[in-house]
Amino acid sequence: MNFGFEEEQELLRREIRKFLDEQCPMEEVRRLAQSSDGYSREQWKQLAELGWLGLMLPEAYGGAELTWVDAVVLLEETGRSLFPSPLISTTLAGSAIADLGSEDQKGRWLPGLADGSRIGTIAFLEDNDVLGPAGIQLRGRPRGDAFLLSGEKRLVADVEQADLWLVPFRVGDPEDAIAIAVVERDADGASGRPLPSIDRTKRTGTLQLDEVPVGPDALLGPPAGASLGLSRVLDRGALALCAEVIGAAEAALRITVEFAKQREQFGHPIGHFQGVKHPLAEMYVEVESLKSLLYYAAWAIDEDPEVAPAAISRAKAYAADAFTRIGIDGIQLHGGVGYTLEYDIQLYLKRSKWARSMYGDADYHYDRVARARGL
Amino acid sequence: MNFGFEEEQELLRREIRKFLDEQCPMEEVRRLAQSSDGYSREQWKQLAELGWLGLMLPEAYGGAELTWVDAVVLLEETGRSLFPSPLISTTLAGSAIADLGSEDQKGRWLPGLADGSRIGTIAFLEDNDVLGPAGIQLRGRPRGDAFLLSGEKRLVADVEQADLWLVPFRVGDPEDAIAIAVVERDADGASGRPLPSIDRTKRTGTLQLDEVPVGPDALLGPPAGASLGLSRVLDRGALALCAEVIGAAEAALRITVEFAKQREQFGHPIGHFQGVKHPLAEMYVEVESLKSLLYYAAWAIDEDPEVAPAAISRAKAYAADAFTRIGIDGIQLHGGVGYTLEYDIQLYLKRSKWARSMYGDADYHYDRVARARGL
Amino acid sequence: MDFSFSTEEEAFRQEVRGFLEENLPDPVPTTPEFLREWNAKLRAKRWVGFAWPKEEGGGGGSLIEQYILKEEMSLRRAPPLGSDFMGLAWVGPALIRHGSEAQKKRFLSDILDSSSLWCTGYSEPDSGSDLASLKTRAVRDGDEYVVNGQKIWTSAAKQAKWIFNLVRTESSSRYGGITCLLIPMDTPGIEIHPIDNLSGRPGFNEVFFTDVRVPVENRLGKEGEGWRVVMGALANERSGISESTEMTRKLDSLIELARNSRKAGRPALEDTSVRRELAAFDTRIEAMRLNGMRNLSRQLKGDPPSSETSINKLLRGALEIRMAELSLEVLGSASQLEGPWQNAALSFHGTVIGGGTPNIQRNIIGERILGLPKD
Amino acid sequence: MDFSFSTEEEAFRQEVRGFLEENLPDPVPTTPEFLREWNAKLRAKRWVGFAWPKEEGGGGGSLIEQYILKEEMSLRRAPPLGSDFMGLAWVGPALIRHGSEAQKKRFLSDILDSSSLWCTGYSEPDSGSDLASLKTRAVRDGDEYVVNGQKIWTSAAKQAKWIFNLVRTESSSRYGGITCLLIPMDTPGIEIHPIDNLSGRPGFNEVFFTDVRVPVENRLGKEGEGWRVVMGALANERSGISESTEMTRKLDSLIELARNSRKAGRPALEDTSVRRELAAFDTRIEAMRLNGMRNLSRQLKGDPPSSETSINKLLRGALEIRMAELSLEVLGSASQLEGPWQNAALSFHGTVIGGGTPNIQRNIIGERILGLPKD
Repeated sequence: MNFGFEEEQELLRREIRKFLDEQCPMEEVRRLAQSSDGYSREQWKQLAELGWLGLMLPEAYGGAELTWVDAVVLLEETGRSLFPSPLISTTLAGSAIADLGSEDQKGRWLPGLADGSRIGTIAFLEDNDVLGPAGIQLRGRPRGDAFLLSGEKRLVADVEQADLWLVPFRVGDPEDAIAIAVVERDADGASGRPLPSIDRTKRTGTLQLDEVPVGPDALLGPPAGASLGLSRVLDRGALALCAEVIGAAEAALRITVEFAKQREQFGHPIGHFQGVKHPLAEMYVEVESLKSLLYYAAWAIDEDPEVAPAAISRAKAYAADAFTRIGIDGIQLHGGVGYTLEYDIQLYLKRSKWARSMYGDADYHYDRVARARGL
Repeated sequence: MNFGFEEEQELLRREIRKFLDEQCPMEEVRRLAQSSDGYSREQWKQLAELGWLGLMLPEAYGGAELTWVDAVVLLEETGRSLFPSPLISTTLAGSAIADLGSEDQKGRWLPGLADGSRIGTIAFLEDNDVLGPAGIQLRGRPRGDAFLLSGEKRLVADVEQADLWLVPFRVGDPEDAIAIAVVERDADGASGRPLPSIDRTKRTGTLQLDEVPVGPDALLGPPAGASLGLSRVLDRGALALCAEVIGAAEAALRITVEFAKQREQFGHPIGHFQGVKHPLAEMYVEVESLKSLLYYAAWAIDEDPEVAPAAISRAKAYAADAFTRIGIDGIQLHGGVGYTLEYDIQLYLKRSKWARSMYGDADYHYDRVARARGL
Repeated sequence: MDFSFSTEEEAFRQEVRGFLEENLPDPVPTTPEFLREWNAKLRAKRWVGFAWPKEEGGGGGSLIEQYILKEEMSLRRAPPLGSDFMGLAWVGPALIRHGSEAQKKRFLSDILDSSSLWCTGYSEPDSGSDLASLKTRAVRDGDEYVVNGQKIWTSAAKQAKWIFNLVRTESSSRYGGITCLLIPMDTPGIEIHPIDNLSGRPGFNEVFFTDVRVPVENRLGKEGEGWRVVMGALANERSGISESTEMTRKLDSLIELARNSRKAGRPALEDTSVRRELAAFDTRIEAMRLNGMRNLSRQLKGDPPSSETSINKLLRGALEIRMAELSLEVLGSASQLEGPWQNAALSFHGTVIGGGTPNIQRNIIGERILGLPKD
Repeated sequence: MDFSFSTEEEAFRQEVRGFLEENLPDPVPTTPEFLREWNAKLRAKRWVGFAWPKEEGGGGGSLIEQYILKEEMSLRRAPPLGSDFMGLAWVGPALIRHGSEAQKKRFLSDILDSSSLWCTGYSEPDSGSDLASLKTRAVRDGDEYVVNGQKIWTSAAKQAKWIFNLVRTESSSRYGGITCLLIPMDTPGIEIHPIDNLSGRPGFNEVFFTDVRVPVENRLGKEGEGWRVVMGALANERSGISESTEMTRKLDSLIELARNSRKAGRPALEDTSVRRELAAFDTRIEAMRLNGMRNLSRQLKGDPPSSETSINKLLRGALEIRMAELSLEVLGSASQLEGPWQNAALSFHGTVIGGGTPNIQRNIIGERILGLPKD
């Protein structure tokens, strides 16, 4: 038993930290947040060279074949830096293809995702805003052995940046009659339209589909067989997001603690007052507890998949509430300056607002925990 | 416009305060709480002589014909002292008879309630624990122009002390087909069985009815016509309870503030630390806000009855949450000694637990506010 | 207790309504021409500076009529009573109490005519909520003061013609060394730097003073009396009632949002916890309104204004945060996008952050009202 | 990261299960005879003092086996491992580190045999959470100390044979002036007064010392080393995992209560907010369990124990309060009566009140972990 990271993982963390500190300090984050691409192609290439884009992909397709625990290490650090990039989206797309795709499909798409030449994402939300298979109402209209897809997918992460859109759609009435198509950027009738995100370090938008044909070679697994795969990719999305939340929340805590040590009022650093000290202590409690919940969930994905969904839901529900509170308290404890563009705390507040509902909000995940508990 | 008490009301408050300080200091409260009667017959007689039992009853029947705002003054003070007595129950019973009863009935019962010779109460809860007309499932079985009542009423305040039980029962299927009977203590088949209350200064128990006959002269108003009357008496119960909550919550705050000024830790009175000072400030905010909500509701009963139900529900919902928190924070701020029988704060904690659900809990009343708001 | 209005007061309300009916189009225009005309009409009725003494050009109105006027204006969403907000709120009241005849003559009618625009110089970079720690120095040099230092969080500094500025004329006394100067914003040596708020829009400003020379006749009150000058103005009518009207409008919009949004596939308003939360908001806003009326009543009786407004500030602060959070919850995944609700959730109200942080309000209540020792 | 157990550890778990299967009837008997037998069997297996060194009579077990042992015992609701709770938790570990050979010989085997019973003298009336402010004096007189003073919150003082007592031997040094004495409870001059808790049942005790003479050989550690002696024992295995097992049991009962209660006429478990609250409890308890496992892992790696247990204390404190409140909500009006749930809601757990109040834990985290200045 060892509930901690291995030495190699600590090493990985130091490498990532070094890369981000050197390549993407906060000024660079701010610059990228205002850029039209929303990320740096140069940095993206470097990530690929360092092997971090295909971290969990099979070696045969250019990956490093590591585990979700390793991914957590990577994402904690990108979250800590608010590193702007389509990393989570691409990781999810790759993991779904590796899970569900044929050898042929893997050979077609995975190397490009691993070597940084292609970006992927998954378009899982529709107008009803219901997460998971039940929310997929877009129906594939059969034509021969292919389907035609028409409709709109909402709040698709990195929709404009992506070269591959994974598009779940409905092929029948039973809740689990779901297929997932891989739609390439240049497909006729498919187009991504960006929308301004509340957190400019995270890009999003709408995917428009107008009679887009998807043949059998574009479907991951047999038609009507991707329901479980969709649930799984959403779980992994929640996990990846929580890993970034840990890093971001810890950073928000750290900069607020530093501020509280320096800022003086009524003759004392404000961190001397319990009205400031105690909320900071509570933030610490929440960050540490979230780490425990999430590390266990990451371990479970690879080692005890049956408990993974509930473990992930616990982490995401807890993360949503905790990070929301950390964002608000962090900026409140900064006083007026937290309100200005100059201080970094506001960037973390925006991230907390974005992360609240992404891959399911607290209510959604607590409902899942309740079901898992037999309630 | 004057949102404050009149000079006569301030005078009334001083008189009540003087009476309670002299007749029922905390040692006496503790003694009565352990007694079998649960209150002092001697003090009850004095209350009658001072005119406080029939405060709002018509002068013709021995009352003082004052308003609910005056009643609030009285009950704030009894609440502050945790004065053990069937005052609220008797006030409600009297007010229901004055509202709904015939001249004959008023003449029969009101003078006894006003002069302290009889105690009244209302038995409004059944096994389903649903407040109001919809919860009344006990059906009167017609026999001639009378009804036979069989069943059980739960959590009847002062059930054993009372000489008159007001018993709402069902006479038909429509939700509002409710009658209220006045059952006298010596009626055949009726008996009150006390149960240990969490707050020994408040008595409660079960009313057992076994083929109890109630004739037309025992019914308040026409049969099937008392639904509105029942709702109204429950509203007034909630109002009366909130008035006591204000006094009790203010006392809990006061003794905790005194404790925080005296108790030293780490070289300071603990009230010096924001971790103690700030929860006390929040308690103050809640007590003052509850006062505003309740005073307005009391005024509305007499002067603007249409807005009264929502105003009362706002007060009771707020009171339930606020007093719960004040009870918990009060005892927590006392540290270990709050846990002992010796300090008074635990008596207020017990009152807060008792008051939570009495006359409807926060959920019940917020649901009513939502309906009043058209939600 | 009496919530009704006298015949004269009711007549005044009708007058205000009639005026609004006649002069305020729906929707309310926002053109400069309309606002100019509107201000002129209000001025003609002496409704700008409504409660200022008649001999100073004000309306000489009573507090209660002022309440009626503000309530009616707010209900119709009328523009503010006069456009020189800081002039009306701070400068005018201070001039009336402490100004020389020459100063009053020079400034008051411009404020009332909405032809001036004042800003205020209170906060400094290192003072935060601790206003009395200000460091901007003014040194007497013949008939002039020479001012050096920096102010922060100054609204409308770019547009303002004058600044109502607190400076330190003596360093040994914390409160006693502060003096109030009235300074034209075009005086050489004044520089203004806008501060971008977290949405990237300029909001507040920094104002730098370098050897700014101010004639002694521009001093308001005596040297070292600046704190009294400001606190006197602060104690002006501040019942906080109009704040509750503002919050009611926010709640109305939030209810509309919940009515038109879907949560997990169902209308958000059907979610029990959403409805209860909205009812709890309604209750707290009603508490704010009634707290304000109790304050007003105390002022009408001539009680000196105390720290009661801290209560509503704390209620409002908590409400602003909780209401913003509920709006995001109701928006669901769309909360990831920019939008009016989302931006509101980022732009904290002044009661939550900045000058009057909740912790300061809690200290005020704890120390001034409850008498707890200072931290 | 690895949550699996080695073959030897799994074998040990099987051994424990087999033992329980064979020796622990269901339901677990509570007779003194059974407990005596049970303790003898545990002792024979060296499971009492499981992680104590073998040469001191302990089991010499690993932390991880100890975790397995405690987990299995807790799951089967077995009685504690040995009955001299304070002896095992405090006195033994302190003796092993600081005791003379004679002291170890005299006390250790009695503790392991469950034939002794220790109580502890830490808190004093004026010390509260500030243990180091203790005032009970011990003055050296030849070969004896003469002890005068008072302890409070001492459990089992009436039954205990010995007290592990902290006294002040020097007043100038706060921590350095404290000494640890082992005193027979039947020494002349010791008086015990039970403290009634708020339910009217005796719980803790006050212990008075008047000229109590203690031989110098009963001093544990050097003079002035008492603080180190106690803190060393405190740093013993305290992962807090078994606390989470206890909380899981409480949650199970609460879920049963919700399953069998009706709220506003419907099963309470069907109320969305009740279900989500239960899921949130489940999540926080899981966080406690996993926090405990992370602590354990750190200890296994040899990291010195730090203040991590404060995290679980804060989580537990908040949970105890919220779970008690939910139980009352679910009980509905029956919460007005005495009963096990209601009494539990009055009897706060030690993490909520008393020695380790949440504010102290927040200070510990804020100051020792986050490095904020002391208040």
